Amino acid sequence: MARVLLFGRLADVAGWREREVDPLPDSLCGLRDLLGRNDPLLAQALAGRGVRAALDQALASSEASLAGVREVAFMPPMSGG
Amino acid sequence: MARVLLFGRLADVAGWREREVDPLPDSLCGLRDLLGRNDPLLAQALAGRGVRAALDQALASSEASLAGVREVAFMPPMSGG
Amino acid sequence: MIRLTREPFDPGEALNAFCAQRAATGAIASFVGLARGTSAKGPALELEAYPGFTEREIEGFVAKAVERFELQDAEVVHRIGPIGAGEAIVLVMTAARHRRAAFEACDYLMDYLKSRAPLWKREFGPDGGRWVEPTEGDLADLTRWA
Amino acid sequence: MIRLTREPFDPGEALNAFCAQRAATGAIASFVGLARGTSAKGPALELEAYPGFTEREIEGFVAKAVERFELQDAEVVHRIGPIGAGEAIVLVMTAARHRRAAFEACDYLMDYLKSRAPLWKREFGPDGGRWVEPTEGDLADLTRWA
Repeated sequence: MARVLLFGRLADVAGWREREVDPLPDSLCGLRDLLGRNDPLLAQALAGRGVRAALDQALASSEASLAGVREVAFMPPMSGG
Repeated sequence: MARVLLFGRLADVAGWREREVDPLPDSLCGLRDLLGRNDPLLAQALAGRGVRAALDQALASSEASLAGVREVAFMPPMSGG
Repeated sequence: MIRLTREPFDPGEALNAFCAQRAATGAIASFVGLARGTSAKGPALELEAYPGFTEREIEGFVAKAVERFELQDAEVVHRIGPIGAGEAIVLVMTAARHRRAAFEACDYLMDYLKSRAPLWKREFGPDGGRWVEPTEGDLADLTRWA
Repeated sequence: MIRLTREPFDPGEALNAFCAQRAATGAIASFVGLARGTSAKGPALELEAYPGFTEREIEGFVAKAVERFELQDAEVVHRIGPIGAGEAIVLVMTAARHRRAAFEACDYLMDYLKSRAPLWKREFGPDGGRWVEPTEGDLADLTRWA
């Protein structure tokens, strides 16, 4: 089980910002597929250019394993300042 | 007659900052020569690299005429900030 | 070196504190980003952070800037949450022995914050909110430091 | 746009005043030059100006920077007379719609003040006073804007 967080535009598209996912798929790809299964707009947004993921608050590649992970964050392109 | 001003290092070398000169020579060159006549160190300093002159508070070339000028300033290389 | 705040902050007060007691510092560069005016009522924009992660990522980047530009110090203050028109969004300050390093590091940190720091900005206009993404210009700016 | 002062000034207060009421401004860059520590007693340095001429020359240069970088505003505060260690010597602030112009104009104005503004700086060390002239680096900096 893990907490999934969406930020910025992704949360607006999904209509939620935080959700428990149980059981957690084995990989980040699998989690993306699961989250987008009933929400084609979110699926599209998660596949968008510049979307990055963090696993337990560390940036991860899209092929990363989710074994033992407690928190997954999906982050659209960043813009501060 | 005109007021002659020296700034920065030039005033230190000359031992004065301000002096009335009467009669005023015709040209800036002539004034330089006059000021340096009895003060070889000032003569050398006035001929130094980067020394500029202002006539009545406007930057002037070294050949400028002094006709009608009331204030002449000699300025060594500038450094603010 | 990094402070996120939901409340308005005072850039001048922060600058004076940063300037204080620096016997070896000659140069302090700083940058203030202000929320531009808007025709809509309410906040001009809103910034979202990923609490914990955002601070650590920025902190790590500030440390990289300190090393790269041999800074004596650097500090970032960043608003999060809703921000009114005219209010300061961000303040970056860099201290160095000479001005070139201070300027370049401040510029570098702003380029980073604009397109690489985990912050998400929504601007409110007459037509509602719009999430801002780094512009082509912001991305081109980043390549200056590669 | 230019203020010469014999008294210490407060950079933070000046920055806040400069930031106030700018609905169209997104970016404010600034630079503070501080007098470095010295082992001698008394002031760390002393700045001489040519009253009237100095203000007009700097004012003219600030106007050039405003035009060249399409600034919304720019301001220079410069100390003259004796200055103690740790005190602010100069503050330059530039306001623009975007950060690149604000940064570049601030950098440009500082390069100018270091080697082209009618000011003469004497630093006091253990061996007494020494008139400062622009370094090779200062002159090289100037060529960046030619």
